[in-house]
Amino acid sequence: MAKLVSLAEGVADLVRDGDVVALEGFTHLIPFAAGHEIIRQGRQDLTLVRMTPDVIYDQLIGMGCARRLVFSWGGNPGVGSLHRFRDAVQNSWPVPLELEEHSHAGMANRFVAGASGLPFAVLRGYTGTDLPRHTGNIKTITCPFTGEVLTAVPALRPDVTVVHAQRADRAGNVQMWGITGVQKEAVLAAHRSLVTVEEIVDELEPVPGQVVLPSWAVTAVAEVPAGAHPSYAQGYSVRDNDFYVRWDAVSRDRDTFREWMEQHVLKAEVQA
Amino acid sequence: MAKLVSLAEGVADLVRDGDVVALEGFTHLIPFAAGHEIIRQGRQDLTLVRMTPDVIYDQLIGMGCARRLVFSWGGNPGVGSLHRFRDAVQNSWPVPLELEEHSHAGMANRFVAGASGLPFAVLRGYTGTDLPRHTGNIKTITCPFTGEVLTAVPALRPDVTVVHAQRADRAGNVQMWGITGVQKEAVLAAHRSLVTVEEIVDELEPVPGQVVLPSWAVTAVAEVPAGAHPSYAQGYSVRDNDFYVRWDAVSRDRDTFREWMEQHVLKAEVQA
Amino acid sequence: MSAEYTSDEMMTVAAARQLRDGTACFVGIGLPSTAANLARATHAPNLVLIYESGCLGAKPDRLPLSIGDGILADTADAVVSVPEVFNYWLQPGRIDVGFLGAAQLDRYGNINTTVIGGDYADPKVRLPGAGGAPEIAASCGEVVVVVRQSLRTFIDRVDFVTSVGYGRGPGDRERLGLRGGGPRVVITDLGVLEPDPKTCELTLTRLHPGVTVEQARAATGWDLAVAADLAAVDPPTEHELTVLRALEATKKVAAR
Amino acid sequence: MSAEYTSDEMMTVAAARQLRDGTACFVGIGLPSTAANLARATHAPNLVLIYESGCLGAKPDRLPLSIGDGILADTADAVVSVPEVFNYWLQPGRIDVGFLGAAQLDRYGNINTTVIGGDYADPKVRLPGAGGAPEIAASCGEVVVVVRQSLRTFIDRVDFVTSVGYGRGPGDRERLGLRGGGPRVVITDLGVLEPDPKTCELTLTRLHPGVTVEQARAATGWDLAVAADLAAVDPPTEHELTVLRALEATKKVAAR
Repeated sequence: MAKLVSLAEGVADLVRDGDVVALEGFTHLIPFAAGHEIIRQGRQDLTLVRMTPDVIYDQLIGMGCARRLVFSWGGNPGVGSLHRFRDAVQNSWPVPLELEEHSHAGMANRFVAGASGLPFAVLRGYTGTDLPRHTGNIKTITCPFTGEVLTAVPALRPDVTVVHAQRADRAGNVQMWGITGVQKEAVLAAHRSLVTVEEIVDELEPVPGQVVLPSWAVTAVAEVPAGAHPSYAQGYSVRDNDFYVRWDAVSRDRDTFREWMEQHVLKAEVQA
Repeated sequence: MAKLVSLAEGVADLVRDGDVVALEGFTHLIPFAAGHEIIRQGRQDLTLVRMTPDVIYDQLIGMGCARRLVFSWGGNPGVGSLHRFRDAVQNSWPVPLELEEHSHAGMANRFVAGASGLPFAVLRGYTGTDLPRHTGNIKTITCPFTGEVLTAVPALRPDVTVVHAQRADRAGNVQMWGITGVQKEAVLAAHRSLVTVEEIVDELEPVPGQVVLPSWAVTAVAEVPAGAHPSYAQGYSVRDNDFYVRWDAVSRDRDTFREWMEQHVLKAEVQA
Repeated sequence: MSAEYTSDEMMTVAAARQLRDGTACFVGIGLPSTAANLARATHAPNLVLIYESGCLGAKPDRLPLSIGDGILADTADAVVSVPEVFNYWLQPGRIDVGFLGAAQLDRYGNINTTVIGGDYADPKVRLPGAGGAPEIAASCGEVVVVVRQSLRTFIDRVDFVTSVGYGRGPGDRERLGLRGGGPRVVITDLGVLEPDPKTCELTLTRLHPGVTVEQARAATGWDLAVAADLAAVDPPTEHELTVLRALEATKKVAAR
Repeated sequence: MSAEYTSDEMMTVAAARQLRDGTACFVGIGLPSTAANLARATHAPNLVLIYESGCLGAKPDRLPLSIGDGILADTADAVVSVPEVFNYWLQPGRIDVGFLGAAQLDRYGNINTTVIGGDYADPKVRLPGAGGAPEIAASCGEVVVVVRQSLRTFIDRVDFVTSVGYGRGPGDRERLGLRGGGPRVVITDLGVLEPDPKTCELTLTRLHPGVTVEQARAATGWDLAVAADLAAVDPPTEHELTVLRALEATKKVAAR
């Protein structure tokens, strides 16, 4: 059964130096507050995993938390590039960043394999692209019935997955809706999981399009209102699109970036 | 885009002698009315596919429509055995019935592979059982990353899948909820599909737990109120449990069975 | 003092007692479902019931009449697709206990629910088949079997291995790569059998009140091993019986 | 008479015209999303828009600001998981048209959105990467590319093949086992290119009003083939421009 914890406790207990960490979310429900807490607690040497690393990964990378990124699309959604990500790849600043690069279809299926307790997934993907030349773990597999050659990718099993959801009940059952991306699979694929939620309620009223993660499939739940800002939580908030545009300017320059992080993340009041 | 048709038209257009036909449903939403129409139209030589063949398959088999059954559990749910199915297997009455037998996990994954455009699926299944000795299309596959040996089953691609759902709108978008089993996968895996619905409405109001099949993924939709009876349609009807108990007695004897079918199916008034 | 009770009631109560509170249990229909719901209504209120129809955490207030009963969906924490229940929930080993019935059971806890007698292509009796059982037996943390004991069901070697117990003996599960622990206990209308830790052979470890070793032996198609410290099962408590009978009554009402 | 318009507006209008009513279109964000929504608001009201965030049949009444904009989920026929959109919807070839952008494009319609210059491990410019594009390019019935034409983007050989067009020429898609038809048309701010049926090489088939062949050649990093029957694109109609500008205005409002 999931434990109800504070965000600081949850990160302290579940995210460790050197871990493979997935903070998943697909534009919607990005776990920004949890990412900030990881930065405040000074985690290092992380392998960050995510289909769509965006601004929170730019921040984690720029603060030197990560040594490796496993991903399929790294950008500022609707705006452009991630400058801290670029600086790390192009100039090894502040530390070198290894890349393991896939397509969305490949990453999604790697999470599915992890969630399914299988060592690999099969898909039609990557064929003819230059990705397999640079990404070691893309292989072929032959159908034992038809002889057709398909692509195989290994399961993703993060040490810990962190996601944000709209609600949980006091027993720790988690409910999310709207665009839910690959979050269910990412939680089920992980050895441990931390879910931040907009609010903890007495009863989870069913909602169309909901995804429910039963308490016994989640390690810990923390109530963090607005924990997805500047991303959004459908039914609770709208996306702060201005923030994403402003981030482009903030993140271009190393000093501006450090100052911004100092002021808005490192010195931010931490929930007890 | 799905065509709105009558049940008789839908079956006449989409279900052909010799077809591989899946009438899917998991206790809930069993397409009984469509099965009856297939019997009335005298289809023969069908390969019937379903995870849980129950009373409607007992009827199709007893009326000689099928020459082959692909399945994982054939019984009268909550009651016991299927006597027409038994009679066909044990005594070839009224015609011999070939079996291709799987587990639920295997069948579900075969539909998933079919829906996914893959020739096969990988699972942990069947190992150590006697099923692979009698079912030819269960093979092993080796993980190209770990060397682990797993099980492979081929995709299921029915010629036509028939399911029952609660509602469709006038554009042919289909909505179902409650226990939805493997119906989405069965429809997406098939070359053609026929969906019977309790009612056709102007607008599909979202419902918690809903599965929506967009109109362009469905071939035809027929309005057939109570089309799942004696099974049920959550929100519309409850299961006629008495019927299932009575079926045990009706179906034990060949003559009683034929009389019952004559009276309740063959002579039933057909919707135009 | 306990009230009068039937051997089926004793069996169901003994089976229910096997389920620990807070665990997740993959429930087959029939006896397993009755026992699991009895456990939830008595000592294990937080038992998580999982049905192969896709209902996770079902909390029915009456006995479901089938594995796809609407009451399961209505009361579940989540209703998922059938592929999902097998792939995301059963296969990775998330379910603590698999709760199965059997048409035939052998000394190594292998289960047959496929065909009896003759050969596969021309059987004496055609049974419903595997359903979810092979993978439940393979992947759950452990398996609890509930089955009435008789020479018809307890046979030396099952006619068809639908679901693997301990195969042909020690080491077989590991060799096959099955990741769950296999049958931990078999509950019958006569008593309780558990696999011998060394031989994996099902051994009579407890008898229900009033049942003798001779009766158990007479209902077993192999030379039944009996534990040195053979114990007696506690009879059903008044509370267990009251709750069980109330549950059974809901079934009759629901069927109307 | 048409009103004044920009070359980007011409490009978007020309791209929108490529989408036939009643087809299903897998939409990338940016220019493709604008063009697809313009098509839906003009000649193709029943165009089915599919976004990789899992929104099937989205009907936004303003331009989405990202691929996961809430308006897409709010107006979709169904919102499915990301694994499902790729596995059940894209991979089996259910989507008629894939609508993609590009950072670099070569003469065979291969697309690069990964790295520019240097080598992969030490690139001159690190781009966002593949996203859904490789499988969109592989599995959709056909692909429409929208991209501004310049020596920076239209190069003889892309630095990295992120998404396959016609590979290195005729027969390559078949040899690779790609089941979709590949790039049917490339729409730029200068005109329209289509693959030569024999050589698969992108060939200039139409020019936007006021653009010359010389301008197109000067913006192309290979020796650009020009169709014998080179035609002119119709300028945007008043209606197309009005609707496009109204859509763009909603984007600015939504961003506040």
